[in-house]
Amino acid sequence: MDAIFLQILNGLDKGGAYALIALGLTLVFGTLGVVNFAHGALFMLGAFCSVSFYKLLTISKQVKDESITFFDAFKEQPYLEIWFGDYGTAIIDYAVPLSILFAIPVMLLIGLIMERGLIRHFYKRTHAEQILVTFGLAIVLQELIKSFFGANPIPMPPPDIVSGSAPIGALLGLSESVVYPWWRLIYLLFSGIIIASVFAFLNMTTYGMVVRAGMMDRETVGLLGIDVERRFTVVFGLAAVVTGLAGVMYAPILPPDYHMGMDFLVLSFVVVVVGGMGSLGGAVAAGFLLGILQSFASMNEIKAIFPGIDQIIIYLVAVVILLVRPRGLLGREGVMED
Amino acid sequence: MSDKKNSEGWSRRDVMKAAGAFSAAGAMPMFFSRGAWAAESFRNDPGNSATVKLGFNVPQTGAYADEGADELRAFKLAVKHLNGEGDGGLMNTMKPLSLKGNGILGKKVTYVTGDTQTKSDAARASAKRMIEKDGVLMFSGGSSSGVAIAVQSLAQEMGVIFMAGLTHSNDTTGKDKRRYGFRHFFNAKMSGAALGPVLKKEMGTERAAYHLTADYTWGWTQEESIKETTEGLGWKTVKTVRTPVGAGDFSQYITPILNSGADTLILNHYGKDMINSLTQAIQFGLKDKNVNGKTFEIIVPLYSRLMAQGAGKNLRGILGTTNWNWALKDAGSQAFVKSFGSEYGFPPSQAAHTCYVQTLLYANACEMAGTFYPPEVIKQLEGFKFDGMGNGATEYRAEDHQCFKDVLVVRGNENPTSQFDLLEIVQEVPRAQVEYDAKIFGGELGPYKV
Amino acid sequence: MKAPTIKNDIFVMLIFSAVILSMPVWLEPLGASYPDLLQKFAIFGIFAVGYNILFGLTGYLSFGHAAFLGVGSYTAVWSFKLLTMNIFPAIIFSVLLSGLFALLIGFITLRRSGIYFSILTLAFAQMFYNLAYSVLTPITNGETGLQLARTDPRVIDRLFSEAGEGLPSTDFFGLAMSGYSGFYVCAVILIFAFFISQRIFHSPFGVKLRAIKSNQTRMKYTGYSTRPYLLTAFVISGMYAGLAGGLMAATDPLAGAERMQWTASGEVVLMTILGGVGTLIGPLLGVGIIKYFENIFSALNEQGLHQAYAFMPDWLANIMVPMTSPFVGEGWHLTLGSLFVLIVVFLPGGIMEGINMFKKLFSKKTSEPDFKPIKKKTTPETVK
Amino acid sequence: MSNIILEIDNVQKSFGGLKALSDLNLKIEEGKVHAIIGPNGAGKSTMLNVCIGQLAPDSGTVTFNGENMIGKAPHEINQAGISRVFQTPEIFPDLSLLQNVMIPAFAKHEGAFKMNIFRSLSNEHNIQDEACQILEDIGLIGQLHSIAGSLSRGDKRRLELAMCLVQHPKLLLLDEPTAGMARHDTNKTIDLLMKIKEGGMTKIIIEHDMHVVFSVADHISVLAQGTIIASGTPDEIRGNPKVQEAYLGGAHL
Repeated sequence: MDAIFLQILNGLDKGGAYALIALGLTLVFGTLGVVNFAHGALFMLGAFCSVSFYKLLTISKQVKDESITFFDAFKEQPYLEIWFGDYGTAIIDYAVPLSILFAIPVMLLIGLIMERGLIRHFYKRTHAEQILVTFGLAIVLQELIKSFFGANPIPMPPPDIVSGSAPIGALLGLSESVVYPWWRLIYLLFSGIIIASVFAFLNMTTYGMVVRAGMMDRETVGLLGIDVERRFTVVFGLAAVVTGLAGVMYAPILPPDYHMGMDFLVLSFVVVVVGGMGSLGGAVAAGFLLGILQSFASMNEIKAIFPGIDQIIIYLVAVVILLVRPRGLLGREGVMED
Repeated sequence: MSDKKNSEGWSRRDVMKAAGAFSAAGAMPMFFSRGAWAAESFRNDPGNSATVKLGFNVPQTGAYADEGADELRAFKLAVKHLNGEGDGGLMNTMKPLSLKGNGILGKKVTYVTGDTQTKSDAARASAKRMIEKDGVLMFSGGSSSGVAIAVQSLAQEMGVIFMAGLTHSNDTTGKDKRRYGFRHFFNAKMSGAALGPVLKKEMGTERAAYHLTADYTWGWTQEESIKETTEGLGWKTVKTVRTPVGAGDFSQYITPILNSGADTLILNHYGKDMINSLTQAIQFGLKDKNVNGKTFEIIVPLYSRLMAQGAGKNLRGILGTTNWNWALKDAGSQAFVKSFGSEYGFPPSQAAHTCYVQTLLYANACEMAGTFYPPEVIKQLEGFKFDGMGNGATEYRAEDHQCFKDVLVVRGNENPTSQFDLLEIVQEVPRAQVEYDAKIFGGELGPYKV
Repeated sequence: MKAPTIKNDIFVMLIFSAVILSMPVWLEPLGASYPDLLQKFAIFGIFAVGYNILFGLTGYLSFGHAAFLGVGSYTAVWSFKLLTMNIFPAIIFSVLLSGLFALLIGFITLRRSGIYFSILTLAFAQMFYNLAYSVLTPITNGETGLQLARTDPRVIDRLFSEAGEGLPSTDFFGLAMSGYSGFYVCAVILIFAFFISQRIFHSPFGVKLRAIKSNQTRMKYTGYSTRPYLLTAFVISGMYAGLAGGLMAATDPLAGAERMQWTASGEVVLMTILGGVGTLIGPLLGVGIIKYFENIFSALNEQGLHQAYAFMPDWLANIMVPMTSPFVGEGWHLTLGSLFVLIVVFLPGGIMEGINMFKKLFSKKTSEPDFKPIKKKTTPETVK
Repeated sequence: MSNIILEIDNVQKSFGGLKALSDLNLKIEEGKVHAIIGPNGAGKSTMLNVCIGQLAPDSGTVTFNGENMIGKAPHEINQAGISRVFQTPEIFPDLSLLQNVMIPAFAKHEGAFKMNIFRSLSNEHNIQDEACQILEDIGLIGQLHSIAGSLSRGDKRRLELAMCLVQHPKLLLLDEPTAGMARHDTNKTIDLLMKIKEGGMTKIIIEHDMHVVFSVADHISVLAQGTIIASGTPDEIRGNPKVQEAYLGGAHL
């Protein structure tokens, strides 16, 4: 019972991450019709926003370790700590959540530059060419990150106060051993908030409604004299921000490295397609569904019956869903079917 | 590029030969083209050339790119020292030493590099380029066991010696050992043997261990070796769980540990997998847990700098083993850290160390043999005993081409004095304790002449 | 869009054969004339040519063809282990088994089109890869890859001779598969594979596949059952992939799981698009570029750059080396990525498009057929 | 009375709550040109879609040449002898005009699937000649090797007509063949339709342009709100008050 409860939490947590990543991808798919292989790179860039921000905060005074003579080894103390004492320490401690403020403008800018500079010239081109250009872009971006930060993962600790686990077992009347990391709970809450805000933006603002109408029928909206192009640039920026934030908040769970975007790329495509092309609700539903199924498939009891099921569950579910429902969970006819 | 004329003539001749062979093939179905080189002629014989070429095949892209870059630095340094440039590094401390600082057998050493991408196919393609195009006499490097085993069998096929880089699987010098492959690095079996007494001392004999194991051959051999050790101490093994390589999020494998009754977690993961699983396990509060009246402990049997940097503070207080560490105080280690540190401005990793030592050992064996002819060089390396290379008295065991030397048991440093001070040495486990019978893993080396 | 005549096709085949067979000569100045890379050019050439029959003609973007390549490789190695080191049966089995797998997977995945099809193929390939890497280790030898062992049964070989001391090596009725002879075997098979592809492209079947790509709805209302056409193309391209996989194992008897990963499927997609989707020669150009970068560019280091710039005055070389070194060696990915972007921005339709534009600039003969031997520039060197 | 080639019997089709076809009954005589007219949204295109298997009706049958067509796949219906010209031209935009016409000709000669991988397209002289003949008839022979996607809208429609004609279908369905065409093009199309009329092919034509309808039709049926409200010769229809009401009332209310 406890085990199942924990696996559901794991599934929700994974699902939150999957859904957040897929949300941006499906926005770009649905509105712009672009197969964006650089989407994973946006996630990676988001995570590196927090890394850069952390590095900025921890620019340090270096005190040479005199016992080492062959090269310069330093004991480092961040200037923030030197100047502001405990306040400085606290600021550094909260680097990851604070870097959200840093990541929003940065990711928006990256998104806008990508769309204006490259992607928008490919709206009318074939999917094959979109794949080639975005894949090339993804490689270039990750190589740039590699040349600045190296190939190693970089540890990004969450704030001290939430670095441990929440005793939810005790709170909910389950066993004492049921604990769950605070940061993962925060991530789940965070993904819920972001998903809700994106939906609110698209459903409650006129701007969003135009975008949604554009997803349905681009030509008609264009004929109404609305500058669809410009709105779509904003959509791309929005997708970049959402995906980037998913990356920022994921950094304490998965220490960022330059290749993490590629690792998530396939997964995000599977989630989007299982959800149904161009369907935001579908992407969210599929994200949570796949997350939960993956968690359950990893349980020892299940693996004992189907060895290796945890390695293929996502793909297996994708195959089954696509065969039963031609356009994924909530996809519309005619989107990306040719 | 320098001997362009030469290589062009070479390939033309070969083209003709191959074309002739092709037209003859129909007529002579039982024509065998094997055994083309006899005792005195061998592949890539430098002959009268004034230089010899070595191949350094390291991961330059992918997850181990940083480790590969460090290996490459060490190789370049080794080449420098072999050619008598720089401060000579370990050539000052190595015993017995046949090298003279004038290259190898009087020929200046040059090198070529390649990218393994940490993929067997790419690594073999890169090695083949070095052998077929660049004409290397020996190649080295690498950062994973799958790649090491794949290129080691290529070395045997091609008749070119491979001095393995970082590879920790028992299979490399066990069931997949090859006559043309040599490993200086230690292996999972030795990690287990070295950890045993330390675990007994620090954690007692009544523990219940839970294994998370990367689901591929290296992970399995390590799980097996560690299990053997811990069960020998009297520990229980609660469960061994296989996790997919590159899983990223391990939460679904970690939560079952909470309730399992285990009080020790053993992470048979390497690289990114280990960084992620350890980071996440600590977020789940495993290290703060108290089970069966004991503090919960996590063990990472194989450490590397890459992992120490990536896991950051999460590593503190966690036990593991390494092949070598720059903080060692013996003369060999100091000499190497000195030349590496003054060249590049930071200390070498264990991957760099093993690659450097391997290059020197190969060159030394050539000097001892007085020839580059691989079977003779191999015979010199087999059973070669040496000292002063940073791990104490060492022997290249003839039966399986595994180096036997002291193994370091280390712990993530609780209170580092500098950015490089990540691991503290708990114990240098003497060589006698980690030795085992070469027969237990089976496999066969294969012939000297190919 | 005049259909190329038979005469024209034969001419193209002759030029093509001459260019392929003379590769060891004209690739020499580029530093790419060594057996392994030549073999890889030919083998990936087969893979890409076959892939193009599916993607280029029908427009169905499969992200799972590496799975068939892997199946071909494993089959071939098992044939070496169990039967004989002669590659002939190994290749036959590789093609047949991968064809069978393609039939099964194609039958399921072709029920969907567009991105849904792509993801279905991707899902199958990833399942193959993940299982081969771990659970199926008894068959695939997991991460290390399936290798030969001296003690393998090799029943057919055992009928003729005793097991030798070392590992046996692969051959084609006595012709060694390593070195240049291995390349020539692969090259002849590539020429044959290209010939079949050319026949398909210029057959009624091929034009029907293109019609499916152009407008599948119309095809249905024109009296065609499109699924069998697609399935045939899928199986043919799967068999090509199996052939390539078999040859890969034949030239280098080790089959690793990672050649089935999605990135490996992605590579052939990129090769095809880079060269020019749906053109006969384009995919081969894509193969050439990507493999060249992977093997030659990745091996350049500062030492090599200095040599390459030897013709320049020293001061210029000293500027050029630091400027270019981030793009070679470990930076080869960066160069490749930039190249993808540049090519697709400036040459929609891939390199073939660029070559066609170039041709139009310099010749007035606009009535030429589409599919031209584009390696013509090299012919002066290749003709004896 | 001559042979009935197509019989639509009690066909119903609704989309959600909207009834597109209700109790549709229609008989088409062999060899005649049968025009269907009716206000927008009367269900004309839906009717054609049901005939070619694009839509499955909720109930009712469509009998062609004595055979029930319901449940058959579109390609089977085409192979049985029904070809259709769509409202928006459905051609192969990436192929040449010649190939556009050769493909339906192949379908006629070779059936729904044939794996002729090793025959060369340039050796298919019979099919080529046939295709060229049709293209000549239709006046596009000059652009034989152009890419179909580059044609004007009017030419695309003519090309599509050629693609149908080359199959010598027993029944040709034309969905507004002149919609959006200039007067000049319309006249050309009328001429063409008159020319095929002499060939004895049965046709159903949906058309808004009464000029076209009355020029080519032998028989006219009027469809309104998913059902036939009148049927007869052009002269009978012209004088039918119900038709006038449906048209004038339906169109302007």
